[in-house]
Amino acid sequence: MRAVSSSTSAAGPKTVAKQKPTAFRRAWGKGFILPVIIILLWQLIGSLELISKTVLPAPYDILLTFRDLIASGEFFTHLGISIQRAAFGFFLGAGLGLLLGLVIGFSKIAEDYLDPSLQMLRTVPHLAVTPLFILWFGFDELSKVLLIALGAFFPVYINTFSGIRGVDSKLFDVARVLEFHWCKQVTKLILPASLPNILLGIRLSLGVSWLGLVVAELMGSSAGVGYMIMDARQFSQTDKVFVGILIFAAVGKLTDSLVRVLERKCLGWRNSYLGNHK
Amino acid sequence: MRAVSSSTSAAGPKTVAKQKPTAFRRAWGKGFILPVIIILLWQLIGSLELISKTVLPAPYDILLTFRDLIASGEFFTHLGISIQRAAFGFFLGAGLGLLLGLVIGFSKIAEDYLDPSLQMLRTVPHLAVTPLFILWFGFDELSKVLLIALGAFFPVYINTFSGIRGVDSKLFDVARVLEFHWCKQVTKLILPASLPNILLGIRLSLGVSWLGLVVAELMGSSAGVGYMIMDARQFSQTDKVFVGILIFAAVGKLTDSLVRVLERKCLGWRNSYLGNHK
Amino acid sequence: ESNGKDLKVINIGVQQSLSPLLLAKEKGWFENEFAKEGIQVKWTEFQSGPPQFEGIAAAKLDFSQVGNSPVIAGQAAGVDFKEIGLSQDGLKANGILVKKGSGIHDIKDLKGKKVAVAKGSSGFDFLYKVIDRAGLKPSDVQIIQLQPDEAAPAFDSGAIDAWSIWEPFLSLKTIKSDADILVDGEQIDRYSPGFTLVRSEFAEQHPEEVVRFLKVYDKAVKWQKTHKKEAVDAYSKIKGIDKEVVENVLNNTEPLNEPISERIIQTQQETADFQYELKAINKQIDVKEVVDNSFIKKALKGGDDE
Amino acid sequence: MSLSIRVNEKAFVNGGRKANVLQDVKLSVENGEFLTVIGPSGCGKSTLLKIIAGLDGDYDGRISMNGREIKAPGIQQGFIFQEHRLFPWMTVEQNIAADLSLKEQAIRKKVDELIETVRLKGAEKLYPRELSGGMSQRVAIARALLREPDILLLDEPFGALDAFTRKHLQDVLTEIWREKNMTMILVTHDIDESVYLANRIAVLTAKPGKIHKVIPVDLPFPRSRTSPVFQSIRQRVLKEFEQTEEFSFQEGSGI
Amino acid sequence: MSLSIRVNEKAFVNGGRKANVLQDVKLSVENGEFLTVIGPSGCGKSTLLKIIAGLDGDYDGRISMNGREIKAPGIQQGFIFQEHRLFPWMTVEQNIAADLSLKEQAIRKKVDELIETVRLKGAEKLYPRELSGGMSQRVAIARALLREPDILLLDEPFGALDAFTRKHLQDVLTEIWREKNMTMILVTHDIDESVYLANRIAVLTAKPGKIHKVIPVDLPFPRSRTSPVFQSIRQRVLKEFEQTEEFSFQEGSGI
Ligand SMILES: Nc1ncnc2c1ncn2[C@@H]1O[C@H](COP(=O)(O)OP(=O)(O)OP(=O)(O)O)[C@@H](O)[C@H]1O
Ligand SMILES: Nc1ncnc2c1ncn2[C@@H]1O[C@H](COP(=O)(O)OP(=O)(O)OP(=O)(O)O)[C@@H](O)[C@H]1O
Ligand SMILES: [Mg+2]
Ligand SMILES: [Mg+2]
Repeated sequence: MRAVSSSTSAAGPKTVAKQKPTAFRRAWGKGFILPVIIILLWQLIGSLELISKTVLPAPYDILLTFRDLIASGEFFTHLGISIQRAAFGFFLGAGLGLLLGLVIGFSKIAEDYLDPSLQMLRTVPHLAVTPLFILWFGFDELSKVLLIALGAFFPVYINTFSGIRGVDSKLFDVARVLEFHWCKQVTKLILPASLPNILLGIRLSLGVSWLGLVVAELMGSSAGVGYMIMDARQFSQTDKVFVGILIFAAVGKLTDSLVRVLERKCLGWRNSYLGNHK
Repeated sequence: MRAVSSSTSAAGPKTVAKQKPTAFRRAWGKGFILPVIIILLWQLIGSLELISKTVLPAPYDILLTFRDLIASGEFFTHLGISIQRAAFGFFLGAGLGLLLGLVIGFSKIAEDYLDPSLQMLRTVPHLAVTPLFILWFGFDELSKVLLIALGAFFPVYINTFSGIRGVDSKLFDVARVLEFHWCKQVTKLILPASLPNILLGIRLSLGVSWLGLVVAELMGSSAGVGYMIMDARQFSQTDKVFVGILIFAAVGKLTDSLVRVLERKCLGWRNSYLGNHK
Repeated sequence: ESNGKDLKVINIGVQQSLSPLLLAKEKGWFENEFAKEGIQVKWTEFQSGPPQFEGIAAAKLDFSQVGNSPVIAGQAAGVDFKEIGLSQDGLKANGILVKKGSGIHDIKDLKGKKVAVAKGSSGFDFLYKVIDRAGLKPSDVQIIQLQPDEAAPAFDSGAIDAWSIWEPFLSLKTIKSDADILVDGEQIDRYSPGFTLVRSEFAEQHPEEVVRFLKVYDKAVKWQKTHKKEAVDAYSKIKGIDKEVVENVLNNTEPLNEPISERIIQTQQETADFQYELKAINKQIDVKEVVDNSFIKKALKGGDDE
Repeated sequence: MSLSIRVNEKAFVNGGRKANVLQDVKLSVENGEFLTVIGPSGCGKSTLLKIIAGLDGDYDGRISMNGREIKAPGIQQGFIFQEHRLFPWMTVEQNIAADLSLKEQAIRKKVDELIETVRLKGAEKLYPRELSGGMSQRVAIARALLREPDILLLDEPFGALDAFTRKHLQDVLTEIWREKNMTMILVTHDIDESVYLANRIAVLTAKPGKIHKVIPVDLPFPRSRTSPVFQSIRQRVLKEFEQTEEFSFQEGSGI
Repeated sequence: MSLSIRVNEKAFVNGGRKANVLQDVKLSVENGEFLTVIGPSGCGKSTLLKIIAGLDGDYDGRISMNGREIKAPGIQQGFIFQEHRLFPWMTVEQNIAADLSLKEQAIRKKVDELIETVRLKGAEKLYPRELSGGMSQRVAIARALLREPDILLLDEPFGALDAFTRKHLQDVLTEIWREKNMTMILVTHDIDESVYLANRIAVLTAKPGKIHKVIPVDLPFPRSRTSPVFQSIRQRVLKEFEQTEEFSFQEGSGI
């Protein structure tokens, strides 16, 4: 009997509460299997020297480079600066995205006036607008942070907007009958109801901010993981490029996992599908 | 009385049906106001020569360049090729995203094994992996399309996945009681239920594919809007860069609007908030 | 920010390559020198030439060093700058790489081959010259547009037959992997000069600072020449590349700091005309217009303010 | 001083076809009156309540309260929806308090009292997905009662409750109604309930929903369901109701 | 040959606290029997039905059908959920057909018949958001009936219907039950209904839900609600039910 239990979401919190820690740990283990296989294969290819090292260095070489970078302290400088930039950019962009998403989601009028312009901005390529950013904001941190923010803005904006427009209008009717003040309407109705979508937007935004570093740090910088990658590329230091790529992947995955933990915490009230266990 | 009607979603289809065409047209008009104001201001700045033309050419100059590009036929070559690449990349990436999103959303086991790896891939910067793409796929169309597909994959994947996991488990119970075959479960339950999220993912993916052109067309190409921009930047032909930016914005907005029309068509069954009209 | 007399900050752009500017930056010579005037120095690193012109046009950049092709593009685009010194003649800085055993021994063998090059770079210009010298037409070779870092794997994996590229890639590839230089600038007597640039408005407002800049730069150039070993060490440390490669690169790209000669100007004019012919730039330019040797002459004469 | 309801026409367009749901519904409800509305399923009872509450403005007619037109919903009208409509992210007590703060002493006290009244003691911290159908309905009732509106609109508020809980809450409602002198409009499909609670019973017909009859119930409170007067009124309502349906029942069906 | 139900314990953990919902529920239902379950709101009736249907496997006990354990739901058991649970993106007829294709002649015909039976003619193309509460419930009933399951589990299937529609559908149900020899387990809060339909009535107590009494109803069909035997059984059920609640009512409350 118990075997079936976890496939039944209606099985309720008992199952969830009981299985959470182990299930979580087990899931973690499984997640590593695929990457480990890939890395082993990769090392094999490297060890057999099937591919030139300058093109695809083996994991072990990358590890050595990584160690050197850590030893020289260079690694932490780059990482620190990049995280700072990405964080500022993310908070600025995602914050604005949330705000505008709320305002425009809430008001049809704001949508009519603003949304089309924002949608146009969305597909303006970063690489193409860097000159403008240089013009307006110079080569300082500001322009980098703003460029990252520009990218981080849209996923949160669109997801928040759609989240709000996806809220069951029956609950809005309740809020109208109970005469919710608009700020209660936001905090007690709109935010919780569109939280699943907002968190999704945040996950996408985090990724985009982090990726935005590469372009932002092309713009006259002298430190940062993105800079490190592009600098290493300039000198064909492929192993260093890969260290950079791995840092990107690792930090990206880490932040994403954090948001998902938050998701689990905040969306406990949902009665939704948990996936088939078979 | 009628004044209030459209703010009530519960007012039902009558209102919607009646007001759609005019409301739509009115919304269109409103959307243009902001861009027009910006363009006018911009022209003013340009005409007064407050800013060097190399940095920010005036709209009129851009228009002239645009005309020349159209006249020489160059424009349509670039646009045609780019649209083709973006379209291939989008369909490939979004298609795979949808598929994997469905599979992984459906199965907890697939999630445990695959999702962590995919999340790591998500924050690997395009600019950093282009050398690998060239190595693996050469510098033909294939590697460009794949690079675009890589970007287009994630928004659809994540949104589909979350969409499925957001489906009310009560409806899943119904499907279980009625013993839906798994393919019916996909077509009659999962797809429609997560459609709002999937469409959102598609909108984001379209944007990303389109933006991906810029990096993809850096890679050994000699035509395409992205190429045109980067080429023009190489030669400081800012007006041409701006033509490119405007094309990006316009095509981006256009495709986005198409998806939203689709959204309106497909999600008619939803009883959701339409935004406050006041 | 730097308009008017009260100059607070000068902005120097430095490309991600091995230039004495890097040494001076490392040693803080510019900072020391300009600190006397109460001026701060701000460094900005660039990957390539064009963004530096964007910086100059936006008045966010005062000095920089750029190669021949971007300078022409910048001038054609109407960016307001002056060439105030020759920083490199680039005779051996450009070349065409082929793989060992590729069967390409002569430039004539390039016919029908795939050659990678980054459009708008000095390698682009160089490649056309080589093709011309071989008696071929541009349509006789398959020119593939690739940025250097993308051309590298393509070259390694044999997807392209030849690669028109510059230092440090020439040294990297010849030393680190099995590549030969088919032809370099010296062999066809082709300069690919690099220039020290200043933003025109800055030069008008602060001519003495321009001279001061060139003096400090001169110090760095001389130091590199006289302290070869230390210079190699320093570059190797800053950029984290092999000393052997660095040394080779330095041998091929002797830094200069001298007035721009008629010979160089003539080469530049040829390049500009050629690019116009190719429609890479959309108007004919006179490269002399942006040459201003007055500062470098003052700087090299020395002693007028000390 | 009263609530005046006039709905000349209310229609929905379903798949291109216009369907009249309500027609010529005219009613005047005195302050402090208890009106129950019965009618066949789908005849437009819920729609009527929504119009009265100001939730649906797309109709031809006019609702006014003490002479002032009602255009938008507000706390002076309470509404218990047919489908509970709890906020899924709030616990039972949060749902009852809704926009009000449970940290306020007075609210906290009232919420606790109401939880006691609707017999949900012990379930305060449960989320809607952990509630049974009847429990959800009781939360919705408590939420509406907390605000002590002037008019309370109830859409089958006891539909999911067992006989005893239902009886208990009917009595609670009667008590509150008499104490606070609220105006109540209650939709139900239980004829017993309608007679037990109402001053007047409005019987609606279907397609389109029109007022078939308004039956006064002149009985003192508390009422006994077994008294002959009660039964005779019940029979009358049943007969009127029967006429609204297109079909009839054999004798002794005993509804 | 029968359905055997044994639930030793079923508990939910709510906010860290474990709450026993069902305890020692043992029942054996013969093939073709009609069992109704009554009990106070929140006592665990819906939970019990879900366990029987195989929708909730997290309990201590065993449900078996003709000796084979039921571990997962299937079409041999039909389920009418308390909250309708229609697919919002399907029209009425699509909801009734669900995974089956309306293009198939046989299905189309049966769906049309059922729509007639539950009196939804004209509403075939409506989406759930355009339905009234009672209409939704009737769609859910039709959906379950279409599949002609061996066992039909009904969770307050007529809760939102007016007296006449309810009576009509009760009769429909009885007819189908007798015709197809289905096994039916119906949860209701209407004592009349339970007596009118059942072979046996199971009365549950609350906290935790135990079987208080199983009352046989040995009346021939069709039954008359006004007959004295009917009334006496009704009184008995009422009395047993009363004992399950912690409070009692004065005489003449007349439920
Ligand atoms: N949003 C809507 N769009 C279209 N039609 C609707 C909508 N809401 C209700 N209707 C239609 O209006 C009619 C009346 O619905 P209403 O909910 O008022 O019925 P009701 O009297 O409350 O029935 P019940 O007793 O079953 O709850 C129904 O035929 C229904 O199909
Ligand atoms: N998913 C769940 N998680 C936690 N507790 C639950 C859950 N589902 C039901 N319960 C609890 O189990 C008890 C029984 O619920 P159930 O829905 O079976 O009651 P019921 O007898 O059907 O009541 P009603 O007549 O009101 O529908 C309730 O106290 C409820 O709080
Ligand atoms: Mg209703
Ligand atoms: Mg129940």
